[in-house]
Formats: sequence, structure tokens, C-alpha cells
Amino acid sequence: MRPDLLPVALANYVGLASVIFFIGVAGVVVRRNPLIMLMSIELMWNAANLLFLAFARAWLNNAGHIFAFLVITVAAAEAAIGLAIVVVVFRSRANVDVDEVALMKG
Amino acid sequence: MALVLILLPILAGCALFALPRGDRLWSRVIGCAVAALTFELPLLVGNDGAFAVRWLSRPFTASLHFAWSGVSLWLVLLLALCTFCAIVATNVAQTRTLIALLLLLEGTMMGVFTARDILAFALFWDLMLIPPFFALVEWGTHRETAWRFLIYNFSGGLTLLLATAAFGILSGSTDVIGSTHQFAGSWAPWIFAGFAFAFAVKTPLWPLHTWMPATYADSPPPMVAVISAVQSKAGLYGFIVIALPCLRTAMADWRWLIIALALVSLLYGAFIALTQTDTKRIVAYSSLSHLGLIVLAIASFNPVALQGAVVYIVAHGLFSAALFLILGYMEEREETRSISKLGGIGANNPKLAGAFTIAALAALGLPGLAGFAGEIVILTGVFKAGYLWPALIALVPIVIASAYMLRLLQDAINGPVIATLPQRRDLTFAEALAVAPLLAALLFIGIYPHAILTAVLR
Amino acid sequence: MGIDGAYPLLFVIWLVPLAGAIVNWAFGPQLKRSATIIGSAAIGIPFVATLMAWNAATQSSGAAVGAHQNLFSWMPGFDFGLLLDPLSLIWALIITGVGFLIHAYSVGYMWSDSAIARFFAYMNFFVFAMLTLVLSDNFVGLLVGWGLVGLASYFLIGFWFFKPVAVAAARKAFVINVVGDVAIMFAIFMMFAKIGSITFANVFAHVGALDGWLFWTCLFLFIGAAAKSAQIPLHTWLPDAMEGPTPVSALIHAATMVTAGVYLVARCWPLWNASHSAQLLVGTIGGLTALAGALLGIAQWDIKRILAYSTMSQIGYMIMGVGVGAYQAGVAHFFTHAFFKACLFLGAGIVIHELADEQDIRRMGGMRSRAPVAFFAMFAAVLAISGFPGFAGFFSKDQVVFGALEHGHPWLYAVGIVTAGITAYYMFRLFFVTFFGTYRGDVDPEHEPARGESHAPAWIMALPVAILGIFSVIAGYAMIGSNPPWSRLFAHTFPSENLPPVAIGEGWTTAILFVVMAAGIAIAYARYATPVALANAPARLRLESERMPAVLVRLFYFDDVIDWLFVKPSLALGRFFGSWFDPDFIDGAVRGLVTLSTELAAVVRYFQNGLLRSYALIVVFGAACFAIYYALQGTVR
Amino acid sequence: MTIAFWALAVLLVASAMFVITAKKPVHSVAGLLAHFFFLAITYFMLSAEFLAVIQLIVYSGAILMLFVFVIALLSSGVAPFSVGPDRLPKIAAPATLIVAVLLGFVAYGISREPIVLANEHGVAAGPVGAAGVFGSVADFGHALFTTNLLPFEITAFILMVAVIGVILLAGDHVPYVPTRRRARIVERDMREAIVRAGEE
Repeated sequence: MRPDLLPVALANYVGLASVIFFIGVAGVVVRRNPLIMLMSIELMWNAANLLFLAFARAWLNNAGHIFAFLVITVAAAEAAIGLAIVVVVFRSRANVDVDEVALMKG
Repeated sequence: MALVLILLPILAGCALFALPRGDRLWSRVIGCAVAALTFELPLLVGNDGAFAVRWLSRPFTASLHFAWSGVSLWLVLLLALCTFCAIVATNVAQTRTLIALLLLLEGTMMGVFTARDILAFALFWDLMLIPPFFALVEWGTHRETAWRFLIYNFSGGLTLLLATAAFGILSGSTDVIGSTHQFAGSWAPWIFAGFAFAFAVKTPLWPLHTWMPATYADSPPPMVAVISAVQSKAGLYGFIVIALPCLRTAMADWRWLIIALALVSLLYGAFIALTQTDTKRIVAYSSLSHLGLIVLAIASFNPVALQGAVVYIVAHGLFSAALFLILGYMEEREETRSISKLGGIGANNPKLAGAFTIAALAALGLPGLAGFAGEIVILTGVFKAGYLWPALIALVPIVIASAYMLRLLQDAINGPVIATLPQRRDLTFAEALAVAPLLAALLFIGIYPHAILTAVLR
Repeated sequence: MGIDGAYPLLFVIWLVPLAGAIVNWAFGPQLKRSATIIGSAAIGIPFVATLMAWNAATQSSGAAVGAHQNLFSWMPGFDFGLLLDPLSLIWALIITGVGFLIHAYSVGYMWSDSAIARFFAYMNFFVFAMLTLVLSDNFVGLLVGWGLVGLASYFLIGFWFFKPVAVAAARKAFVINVVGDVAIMFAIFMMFAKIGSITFANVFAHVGALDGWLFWTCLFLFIGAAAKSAQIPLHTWLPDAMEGPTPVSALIHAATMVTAGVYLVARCWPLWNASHSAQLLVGTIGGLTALAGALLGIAQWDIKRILAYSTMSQIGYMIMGVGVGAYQAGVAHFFTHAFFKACLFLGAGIVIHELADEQDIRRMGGMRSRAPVAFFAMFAAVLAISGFPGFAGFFSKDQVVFGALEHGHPWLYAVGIVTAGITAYYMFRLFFVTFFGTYRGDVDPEHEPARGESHAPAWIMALPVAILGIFSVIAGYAMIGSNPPWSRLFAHTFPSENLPPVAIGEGWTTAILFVVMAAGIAIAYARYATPVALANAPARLRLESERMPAVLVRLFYFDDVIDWLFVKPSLALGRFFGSWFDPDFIDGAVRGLVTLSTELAAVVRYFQNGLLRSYALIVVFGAACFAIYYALQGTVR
Repeated sequence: MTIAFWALAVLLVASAMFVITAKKPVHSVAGLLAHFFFLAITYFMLSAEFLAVIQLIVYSGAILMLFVFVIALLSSGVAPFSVGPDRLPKIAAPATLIVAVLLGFVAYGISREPIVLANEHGVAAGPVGAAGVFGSVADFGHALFTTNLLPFEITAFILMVAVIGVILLAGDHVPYVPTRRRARIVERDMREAIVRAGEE
């Protein structure tokens, strides 16, 4: 395979990434367990990363790699804080149903 | 020096909060001293006390430019006098706080009346709404009134600010009050509309007046004396120093609307005042009527009418401050504002009755008192400007004014003594001192109104 | 010494009453009854000064007699000054002269009232205001005086402020007078706009500049005059004003203030001379008022109200006189009327005082023996008002009635003659019912009159009445003769005109008037003073009050019509605006805005449900919208 | 390679579906682990060797372990993870599906447009790991520490902030005590609520 060619057409990567992304979205919207919601968010991060890498490969520009790297860092930070919030909420309310946490109701 | 007029009351007002909550003596002494100083200062300083520094350079030039001259001077003096009288008359549960608010009000309004830059004017315009708001929150009976006052007037402040910004951007500078700068162009009507809305709300002009009766009825008397006497003049002052000189063509295009609204205000306020039963509301609606006359004068574009308007601005300030203070005394004594429950107060309170009579007579335009001087000169000018019917219609409320003012006066102080009404002591020295300067000024201006005009025409 | 140019005594005449008012008002509680001395002196001194001015004026030779004094500039274009010319001198003489007598009388009348100092303060203030009115050299100054006399009248009508009736009457008087004030104001606008000045001299010099506005200027000036002088239809306040103390009625509501309208028309004679339609209007209103006042006088039983209607009627004569152009006749009638009407009121005051404030003539009778001074003085005054030859009213009324014919108004002439008959009838009715027969009331004759621990000496009330009674007889002679001081003064007031001779000469007019008057007196005598009538007086009077036509009892329905046309609609409008339109419509619109934003907020609030996942959904939806937008844009490109 | 891509695609979607459908969070974690593993392979196929390794180490090694720990921590409590009714509008799930499908098509459509495969700034592909070869560790490291040094440093800052945040949030500190004023308001609200309940 020529190094400047993708294994398959770029559109297939885009389609795959969007499918994974929306699976993540669906997870966030449908599930009420904050842990699974957080995992769904990770899915979305990764879908984005996949796109970064696919486009980087397509254009042979490693800026996409750098972005993916940054995304992983941010995702790590996000996961850490998200989990911390889950723990705090669980401590104060003894359950972690996100529907119960509705203080932002206007 | 004009900066002193603004900063001294504001700083003193803030400083008063350092006094203990229950303080009565020192806050009064400081308040009176500050108000008296602000009254004396423009008289002692020979020039117009100008102060100016550049404030903004882009997108348009604006300055912190303050001075008193012409109409400003009289409003400054009126404000200082009314504040002084209000502070002397202050006698509520938290005297210190109210006096502090009065001083803050005075300082911010000094800013409005001395500003030579529209942006500074607009800034102080919004600031001056805050002390009455807190007074309404603290002493009013309905929290709603305070919010209504604030929202209504701030929406005026918003259009004022927008119009100021548009004016600044299009004409390059907002430092135009007192200059001969004129602005015309396709945007001028919109800018004028923005200014006019703010001024009409504050004055108030029909149909933007509904915040007023409740506010006047609900505020503590010293505060309402200053609001009705001086703050309502901010709108008229704006018409005179901003709209009339700077947006002359736009205002000329809209003058029929303004005259129509002024006439409606005149009649409407008078008719309502005829049937109200709450003493303060009667005076509030009479204010609507009287201020309509001044708007009519301004909209007639006649120099004679404008002179009359200045006289009447001062006159109305004096008698409405006196009336509200006196109604406050009565409310405090008899614990009611309903005229059907009042009566016969004159029998035991000759000083109160005398003061009330003079104030009410000035309000109904008795010749020899200040109100008459303003009325006749305004209407002479309006008629001379060619407005036959407006001048004729504007005479009707004068007749009605005599009916409702006498109704208020007589129902309260004349007639048989009502048995269930506690007949309390007559005015104390401080209470009499609070209204005496107002009444003396009414008499002086009524006899010699030329004194005001020599300053205005200079 | 003439009084052309500056004249220092002018300030004495003008300001001394004000000083008296201020002193009495400020130190009333300390002065108590000493206020009577200050109060009377404050009028006596100006009276002496006025007499001196008159003396000086009669000796000046020039045709234009007058002192003029600039005061100050009130406003740019509004210069104030004082003017003492023959016309204002006549008024000033009556104001201070009759005023002084009434002040002296008041000392006795008000002696036992605790607020006597306040009374004298108001009375002095009134005299000051009235002098301001007549001494002003311009219309605005006149209007200032005009308003201030209205105020003084208001204070004095409502002097007994604990009486609700008095309070209501005071308010009514004031409001109707304000109608007049604003009318004069409007006339001033027209003069200022067209002529550019408000001084009499300038305005009268440029009457032509008013051109089309002339009639309207006259009309509005006359509305002012009508309100003050109780002319139809603005007269309804005058009878009610009788709620004030009797000296007030005598001074303000008979002798001086109510004649201010006559003064105004007489003062503005160049305007009226220039407008024939204005003359016709004023003359007609004056004639109608004279007739209506006389008719209403028939139906009254309250002694002061009868006098009030007769005042209205007599002022109608004066207005008719000055209206038709017989200015001198109108002013002459004012001059004589001041004496006999003040005399009538003060005499009635003595009677009222005697009977412990009883005012209904049906409960009087036989007062001849109980109040002899009042009887004789009032007899003279009644003859004078009826126009009995030789008495004061005869000269002036004759002039007025003949003047109407002379200036070409035969109908007004007829009205004047009929009214003279009715006047004689109702005045003698008053006189007979009050003074003849036997006493019909229930106040013990031996009882010490009126509420009084202490009394002023009786002469202090009797003497002014007697003096006025004498003047009721002799005042008319001031106007006859060719060169006595008085007639010189009158002669300089107005320019004389050469009028064409008329069908009925002045001698005939006098004769007709005498016959009509005699008929009036005869009817009154037949109805009230024959021995039979006197014997059955109570029953007859009761029958008469029962059979009185409703139209007279209800005063020609003027009060009802005014109430129905102006008062009720105003109140209804006020209630409509105040209790529905303002809170519900205008404020409703404002509150509608609030409701609208609240409703909008409720819609938005639905999305603000606090559910994390729903927020996520909204974010997704928003992202989708953006994506679709860009995708579509992409395909379009 | 095409076959490998499609196989990986199927596996990625399946594992992702498992993550969001699993009843127990710990199963989800397992699914996610598998997902990350397959993703790492995909990254390899895209010549992103370093990131593939990072993916395994950071995600699978660190972040997922964190999830496992939290699950373990919370499972020791007795309360269930989900209680009460689902308050999301009923329309949510179908809406998500529709939007997802729509966007999927859109994304697919966009990328079907011919994309010029440029090589302006990149480097030529070459043997794995060698410097100057696209996607190599050396290449990546060079880019990271030269051109993109500032963003790299900022990541450090972000991580530090995250650490501080976590400590503040979950750390064992003094619980939040409402001020007296607030307590009064709460008390008043409760009283009003009780009164209202009584009225109803």
C-alpha cells in the first residue's frame, strides 16, 4: 500500500466515527447512570480522536496527532473530575440518579 | 467646583452608614450641613464651577464635564433646598439610613443637573434611580412598587443610553450640553425618540405615568418630596438642554405628538385628581397635570414659554415638596391618608393648616405665588407661538386644579372636628423649619419671578 | 397740588392694609381684641390718604388726571406699576371709605368671636387685594388682585370653617371665580400676542391691532367680569357666599369685590367702544342678570339671600350701563350702590345680631322698635335702592336706564324699567316683613342679644349704619351740578359723547320709573303691610312659601344645570379614568407586557428542567442544526 | 486491509453498543476496554503508533481503572444507581435516534466530496518508528516539543487544575454549612410548603 493512501476511503472513517459518536450521545441521553454517561462521553471523545487521526493520515499532517493527544489529556481530566462529582453527589444524596440532581431547574 | 456638588453628598451619604443604626442627631446635623453647603456653594462661587476631563476617545469623545449655569443653576439650588428641607423633616424609624439615601440621591442628581456631557448625564440618570428604590424597599408597603419604579425608569434609562451611544457615534462627541451643537440626519428622529421616551417616563407624561402614583404614595415623605419636586424635573431638564437644542429638527417634527400627550396629561391628571381619595395620590395626579403644562411649554418652541417653563419647574418643585412634606406630617399624626377620614385639623393645628393652605394655593396657581407666574408666562408664550387651542384647553385644568386642591385642603383641615380622629400637636419647630424655606421661596418667586429669569437668560 | 406723575401717598394707600393684615395674622393670638384697632386703622389711614389724593386730583387742571408709579419688572415684557386715575380713585374711595365703616362695624359684630384677629387680618388683606386690583396699571397686576380678592373672599366665606355649608360655599365661590381668572388670563394672552404689552395705556392705544380678536378679547374679559360680579350664568356662588359673617357680605359681596367686573368693563371702555357686538353681549347679560336677580329676590326668605339677589340685580344694572356704553352711569350706580347696599347689609346684621343669628324674615317682624337705628337707616337705603326720587339710587339708576335707550337698546331700557318695579316690590317686602307687625320668632326680647359675655358698645355698630344711611340719601347729589369737585372727577373719567336725541326724553324716563316703582311699593304694601296682612302675617307668609313657583324656588335651575353639565361629567370622567382607565387599561397594557414576558419565560422554563440529560439532548439538537445548515450550504455550493 | 477495517468497524460499533446497553457499569467498563483495544488497532492502521500506545496506556490503563475504582467504591453502598421514574421527555430516545441518523448521513455525505489529499506540510511515510516518517514516535515527539510546545505545557496546567479540582471536590473537608440567613429562608420555605400542603 502506498504510504500516502488510506487503507479504505476517508468517508468510511467519517461514517464509523459518527456512528460511534452517536452511540455515545445516545448513551448520555438515555442512560441515567452517571458512570455509564461518563463512559459514553469517553466514547464521543474517542470518535473525535478517530476522525483527527483519519484526517491526519489522509492529509499526512501530524497536527491531528497533536490534537488527539490533547484530547486524550483533556478527556483524562474530564473523567477525573466527572468521577469526583459522582462521588460527591453519591456521598450527599446516597444515590446517583442524575434525574434526582435537578437543582438547575429554572 | 461642580465635582464637589456631586461628590460631597455621595461621600457624606456613604459615611453616614458608618454611624450606628439608631443614630438620629448626628446624621441630621451632617445631612443638613452638607445640603446647606451644596446650596451655598453655587451662590458663593462666582463662576459656573466648570470641571472637565477627557473620559472616552473612541468610539466617540466624551468628557466628565460638569458645570452649573442657566437652567442648571436653578435646578441645583432647588435640589439642594429640597434636600435640606427633606432632611430636616426626616423622622422615620431609621433616620440615619433615610438621610444617607437622601444624600446619595442628591449627589447623583447633582450629577444629572450639572453634567455637560450626555454620557455623564445618562450615567447619573441611572444612578439617581437607585436611592429611591432602596427607600421604597425599606419603607414602602408593597415591594412591587419598588420594582415597578425601578424597571419602568430603567427602561427609560436604557433607551437614553442607546440614544446617547447612537448620538455619540454619529456626531462624534457627547460633550454637547450647553453648546450650540445641533444634530440632524436620518437617525435624528430615532435618537430623539430614545431620549424622549426616557424623559417622558421620568416626567412622567401620559401614558407612561402609571408607576408614579404608587411610588409617590408609598415612599417615605422626605424621599417623595425630593423625587416629585426635583427628580421628575430631570426629564424636563433633559428636554430643555438636550432634546430642544441638540435635536431641534427632530423635536420640531414630533412636536404635535408631544403637545397632544402634554394636553392629555394635563386634563387626565386633573380629572383623576378630582376623584381620588388618597391625599398623596391626589397630589401625585396633580403633578401629572402640572408637569404636562411644562412639557407643553417646551414643545411650543417659544422663548417666552420656555422662560415660563423654568419658573414653573422651580415653582412646582417648591410646592410639591412642601405639599408632600405636609401630607407626610398629616399622615404621621392622623395615621390615615384617606381624605374621607380626615377633617377639622385646622381647628387645633393652625400652623399645619396655614402651611398646607399656602402650599395648596400655590399649587392651584393663586396669583402672587410662584405657580401663577409660571402658568401665565407659559401660556402666554404658548399662545404667542400660535397654539390657540392648546392654550385654551390648558386653561381648563387650572379650574379643575382649584377644585381638587380645595377639596384636598378643605376636607383635611376644614369642616367639623372628626371625633374619631386623634387631634395631635401642631407642627414642631423642626417640622415648621422644613417647610418654611419652601413657602418663603414660593412667595418670593411669585412676587418677583424675574429673579430666576435673569439667571436663565444670561 | 395736582397728582400728575409720581405720588408718594400711593404706597400708603396700597400697602398699609397689607401691613395691617400681616401684623394681625402673625400676632393674632397675642393681639386678641386689640387687633380691631390695628385692623381699622390700617383701613382708616389709606382712607385719609385717598381723600387727600382726591382733594389733590380735583385741583389739577389738566384733562388727564392721574398718578403713575412704576414698580418693577415682573417678567420680561410684564412691567408692574400703580395707576391712580379718576376711575381707580372712585373705587379706592369706596373701598377704603365704606371699608373703614364696615371695619368699625365689625368690631362690634365680631366682638365675641375668638378668632377676631384672624377676621381682621383677612379683611385687611381683602382691602389690600382690592386696592391692588384697582390701582394696577396693567392687566396682569389686575389679575393678581383679581385672584387675591377671590382668595380673601374664599377665606372670609369660609371664616367659620367648622360649618360644612360655609366650607362648601367658599369652595364654590373660589372655583367659579377661577373660571373668571383663567378667562381673563386668556384675554391677556390675546393682548400680549397681538399688541405685545399688558399695560392699559399700551393696549388701549393699540386697540386696532387686535382686529379680528377684539370681540374674543372682550368676551373673555367679560367672562372674568361675570364670574366676579355674579352675572348670569356664573352668579350661583353669590347667594351661597352669604354663609360668611355679615360684615363680609357687606364689604366684599355687596360694596366692593363683586363690582370688580364693573370696574374691569369700565376700565377697558376703549375695547368695548371698538366692538359693538361685545357691547350688545355685555349689555344683554347685564340686563338679564338684573331681571333674574330681581325675580329670584321675590322668592327668598333669608334676609341675606334677598340682599344677595338684589346685589346681583343691581350689579346687573351697572354691567348693563357700562355694557351699553353709558360708562359713567354704570360707575355712578356703583358709587351709590356701595353706600345703600352696605347700609342694608349692616342693618340686616344688626337685626340678625339682635335675634341670635336668625336670618329667616318669616321669623322676624316688628323689628322697628327693637332696632330703631337699623329701621331708619334701612328705610333710607330701601328707598335709595328702589330709586325713590331724591335718594341716591334715583340718580344713578335713572342714568343707567336712560343710557340704555340713549345708546340704542330699547329692550334693555324696558328690562331696566320692569326690574326697577320688581326691585321696589321685593325690597319693600323685605322691609315690611322684617320691621312691621309683631315679632314672630322665639328669641326673648328682654334677653341680652347674641352670644356674649362681653360687648362692644352698641354705638360702634349703630354709627357706621347711620353714616351709611345718610350717604344713601346724599350720595346722589355728588353727580349733579356742573362744577363741584365730584362731578369734575366723574367728568374726567370717560370722554363725553354727543348722542342723538331719543324719542323718550330723560324727564319721561324718570316719570315712568317713578310710576313703576310706586306700583311695586304699593303691591308690597298691599300684600304685607296693610293692617289685615299684618294681623294674619304668619299664616299668609306660610301660604306664600307653599305657593311659591318651583322655578323661582329652584333658582331658575342654574345650579342644577351647572351641576349636570360640568360638575357631574367631570366627576364621572375622573372616576372613569381613576378607577378603570388608569389602573386597568393603561396600566393593564404595561402589566400585559409583564405577563407576556412571564409567559415567554414559562416556555423557556420548560427546557430549563434541571435534567442533565435533557440539556445534553438540546446541545445535540443545536449541534445538529448547525451541522445541517452547513451541510445544506455545502450542497448548494 | 479493507477487510480488517470493516471487521474492526463492526467490533467497534458492537462494543460501543454494549457499553451503553449494559445493565451493570462494570460490564460497561469491560465493553469500553474492548472498544479502546480495537480503537488502538485502528490507530495503528492509520500510522499513529504513538497515539495507539497512549490510547492503551492512558485510557485503558488509567482512566478505565479510575472508573473501576469508583464503581467499586459506590457499589459498597446499598442504594441503587437508578431510582424513580425516568423524567426525560418520552420523545428523547427517538429524537436522538433520528438526529443521529440524520447527522450520520450528513457526515457521510460531506466526506464523500472529493478531498484533495495534500502533503504539503507533512512528511513522507516510511518505516515504523523512524524519524522523519509520518506517524512515527520520533516524528510525533518532534512536533510536540517544537511547534506545539505551548499547547503541551498547557495540558500540564489543565491536568494540574483537574487534580486540584478533584481534591477540592471529593477531598475530605469541612462540609458546607449554610449561613443563618440561608437557614432561615430554608426554614421559611419548608413552613410555607407544609402550610400549602395542609391547605391542599
